[in-house]
Amino acid sequence: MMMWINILLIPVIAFIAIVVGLLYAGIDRVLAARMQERVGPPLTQPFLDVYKLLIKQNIIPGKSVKWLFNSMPVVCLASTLIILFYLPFGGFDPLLGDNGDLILVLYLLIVPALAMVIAGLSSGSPYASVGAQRKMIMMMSYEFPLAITVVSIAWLLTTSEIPDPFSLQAVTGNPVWGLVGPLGLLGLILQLLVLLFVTPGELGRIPFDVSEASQEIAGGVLVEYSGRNLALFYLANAVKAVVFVSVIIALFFPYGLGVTGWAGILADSLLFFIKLFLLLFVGSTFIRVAMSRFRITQVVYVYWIPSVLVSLTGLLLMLVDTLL
Amino acid sequence: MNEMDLIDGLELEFGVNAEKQRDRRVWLTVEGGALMDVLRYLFDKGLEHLSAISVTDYPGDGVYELTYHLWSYADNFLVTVKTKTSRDKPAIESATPIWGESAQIHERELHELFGVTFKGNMDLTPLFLEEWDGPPPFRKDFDWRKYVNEKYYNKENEREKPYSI
Amino acid sequence: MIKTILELIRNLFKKPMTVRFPHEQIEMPEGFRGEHAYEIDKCISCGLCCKICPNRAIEMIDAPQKDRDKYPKTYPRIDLGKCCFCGFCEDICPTDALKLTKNVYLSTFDSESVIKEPIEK
Amino acid sequence: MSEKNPTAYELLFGPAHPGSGNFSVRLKVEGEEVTSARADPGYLHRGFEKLMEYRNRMQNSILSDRVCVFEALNWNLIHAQAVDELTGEDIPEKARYIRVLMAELSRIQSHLIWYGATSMGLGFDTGFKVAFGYRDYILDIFELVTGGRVYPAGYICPGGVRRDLPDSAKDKIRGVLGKTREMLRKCESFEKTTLQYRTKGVGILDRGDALRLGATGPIARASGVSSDVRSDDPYEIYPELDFEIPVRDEGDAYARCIVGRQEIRESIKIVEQVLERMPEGKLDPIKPKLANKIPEGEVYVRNEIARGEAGIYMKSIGEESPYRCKIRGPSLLHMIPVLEHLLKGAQIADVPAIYWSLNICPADMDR
Repeated sequence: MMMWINILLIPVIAFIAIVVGLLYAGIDRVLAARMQERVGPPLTQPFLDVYKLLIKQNIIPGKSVKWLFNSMPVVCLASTLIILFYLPFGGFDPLLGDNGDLILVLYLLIVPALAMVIAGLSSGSPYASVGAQRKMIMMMSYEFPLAITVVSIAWLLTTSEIPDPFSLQAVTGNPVWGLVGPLGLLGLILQLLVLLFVTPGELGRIPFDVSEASQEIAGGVLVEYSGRNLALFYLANAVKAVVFVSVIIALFFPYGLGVTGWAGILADSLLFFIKLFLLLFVGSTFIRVAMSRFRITQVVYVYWIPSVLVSLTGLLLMLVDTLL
Repeated sequence: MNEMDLIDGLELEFGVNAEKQRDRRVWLTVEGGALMDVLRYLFDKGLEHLSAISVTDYPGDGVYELTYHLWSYADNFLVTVKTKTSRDKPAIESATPIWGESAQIHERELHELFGVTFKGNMDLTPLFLEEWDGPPPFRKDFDWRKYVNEKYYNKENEREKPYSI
Repeated sequence: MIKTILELIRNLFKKPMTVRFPHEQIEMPEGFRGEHAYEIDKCISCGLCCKICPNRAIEMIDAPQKDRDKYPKTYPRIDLGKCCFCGFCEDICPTDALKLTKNVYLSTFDSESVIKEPIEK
Repeated sequence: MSEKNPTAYELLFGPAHPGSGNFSVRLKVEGEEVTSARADPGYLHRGFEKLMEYRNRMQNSILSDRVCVFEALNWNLIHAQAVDELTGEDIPEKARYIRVLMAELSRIQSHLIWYGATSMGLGFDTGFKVAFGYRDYILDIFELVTGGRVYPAGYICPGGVRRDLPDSAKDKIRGVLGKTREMLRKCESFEKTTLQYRTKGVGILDRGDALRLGATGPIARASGVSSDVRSDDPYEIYPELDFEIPVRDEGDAYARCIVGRQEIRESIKIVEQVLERMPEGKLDPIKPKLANKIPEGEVYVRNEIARGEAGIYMKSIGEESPYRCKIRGPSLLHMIPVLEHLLKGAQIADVPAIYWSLNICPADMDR
């Protein structure tokens, strides 16, 4: 019975996620505009953009591998949405929570990026292939600090003798802040910072938008996309912001208000969205406005050396904290 | 070194009569054959900066007049060297051995717009015009009004009529 | 780093530089060079505006048939599509019959409407 | 070199590219490295030199606006100077002050565009938008003084200026200078996270190359060539003004940005001095005239515009229109020899940084 309700809820959640993603895209643009001393577009602008893209002609370049070129936007959006069902979203528990864990989420997070790589390589444009190469390099760079952070959380849960530490119920059921002492707290803050720094990379925003870098390679992986296909990528990107920040929330801020019933779900959802927007503001909008694009070599450097070092320091602090 | 020293030096070395137009402006005219030597001499005297090369067309006399505008960073004055070449088969030594790329690009432009051949300049591919089939467009006898009228204007268009007169 | 953050946060709460154009607009100063205002009764048909116009946007034409009696001479017809709004016609006009106004809302979908006839047909 | 290198391909940087102007560069690329670059200009060729042979001096001063959109007033000034030198007319003292005032304001706005465009090339949107926003305050001044925001329509014309300075202009200009200082403060606060790590050590042009390739203006000054037409070959009232010439020795893109910014400061200083010393009294506006012959003669005038050295060679044979008018823009040399030289061996990611740090304007190259 529960299973069937869950399956029915899937399109609802997907719809909500898309709306929230686009809404945040609108808020992001207004906030960025205000920080740049502009008025900015209306909040509905992303919806209008998607609508416009959907009614535009879908041009497929002659040199492309057509079936790959057409299927990758769908794969990208679908895989992004699937991750959502493994995560607690709003006031709801994870819909497919019983069937997957953090490791699966980590793997699934790679799929949209891979879809973009394949999309770029299949479109048969030199700009797109440069973009695809850059995207691959970037994936390899940001996965490492991300993995360290997630694993260290799971390790923390293991040492606290919580069963099944990689499952999402365990993670969301036991807020990590309660499991550590002062040193561990510092370690956790470092981990959170690293995760926030990975956010723009994962989302492909400035300063990590090297794969799309419109001033360098004219839009990179997406250069040949138009119309419906571009709209799907646009949606996937908007949803991915929600998804990735939901992971951060699940790992670090799984708190609810503790009210039961429908009112509780509603209140929790509201709280969730506030957390979501705040984290996105710090992790994406603010960094985007304050920085300029990295070179690809700099991307690799910042993720492999400083981020990994900070991440490992955090882990070490947590280790010391447990030993004490 | 100031302008007067240079004028004396040119007189002594090449027998050319340079003239001071106003402060920091020296003008001189040389024969085509002596041009390279004079330019080399001027470069050695510190006129390191080739500000511009220009061509003026005199269809009446059948000549092109080339002007080289040289600036000295050290002594702050401008020397303009004028020389003439035939209009029918305009050809002159290139200044690229002296000023390098900066002369090269000016010569490339003039080759395209006036049809002057600069001997010794390796790269004289057209810069601005694409698929140009007419004569060099900046010559005085090139009737661009007629060319444009025939090639581009729409005879039917009422609004383009004033341009055809 | 701190400076950047402070600057951006300050910007966030400042009044933006841009204005929401159709709803509000910045004031246009006196002497702006916009659309022409032409007073046919002041015009002496000297044709100076036609001669000085760098873009040949002004053409001296006869008045329409019905007004021929009242206006027997030639009058400037201005093609705003060719006009560069330099204001030479205003400067050279001996009787101030041609003047530039502050009207800049000249974009149109109709290519005919960019031609300003001296007398409305 | 293998015959067919799978990682080698050709990229077009421009003309329809978000990171370029109306100008294209063909890049031969291997992986991320540019092996050779070939500039391909001509998208904005309008043949001004030829057109000027058919128009009289006032009409030409309107044409001179359009040589470079972003520096219309500077080009007005240099054209006016060329004609003035031929006619030998005396320019009223106040007109000379207004000319310098407008030319310096134009220089400031051009440098703001430079900063904005460089930021845009580096993916720093904020700098782009802030710079263009503050530039609009200067355009407001242009609108007030000349009657047009971007095109002054030959405001600085042979014989003086087309209109007197409005009474309210002085205070407004002082206000705008304050705004520009605020902008500079902002630029500096953004420096560390943006310009510095992308432009330091990128596109190094050493002194010898700068001379050989014909770099002028801020590009040459960033490579250690201390030369400024305003002080070396002074025109208008520059000899009476007190200003410095910023020079740096590094020659990289960062040095060029810094020189550009310091030049804004110097220009602000100049504008303040000009406002202070501006003679009182009414100025007769210059009206266009028909049958206004330019006396016989030939001149070459040089001017320092924001992008470098500009020159006009004008030859007149005593007709209304000049017999020949050669326009020498700074961008022709910056865009072709200098750019091709700097792009060789650069990373793709640095192409926009190098491209925009040269402060190039396709319009004045193609003319």
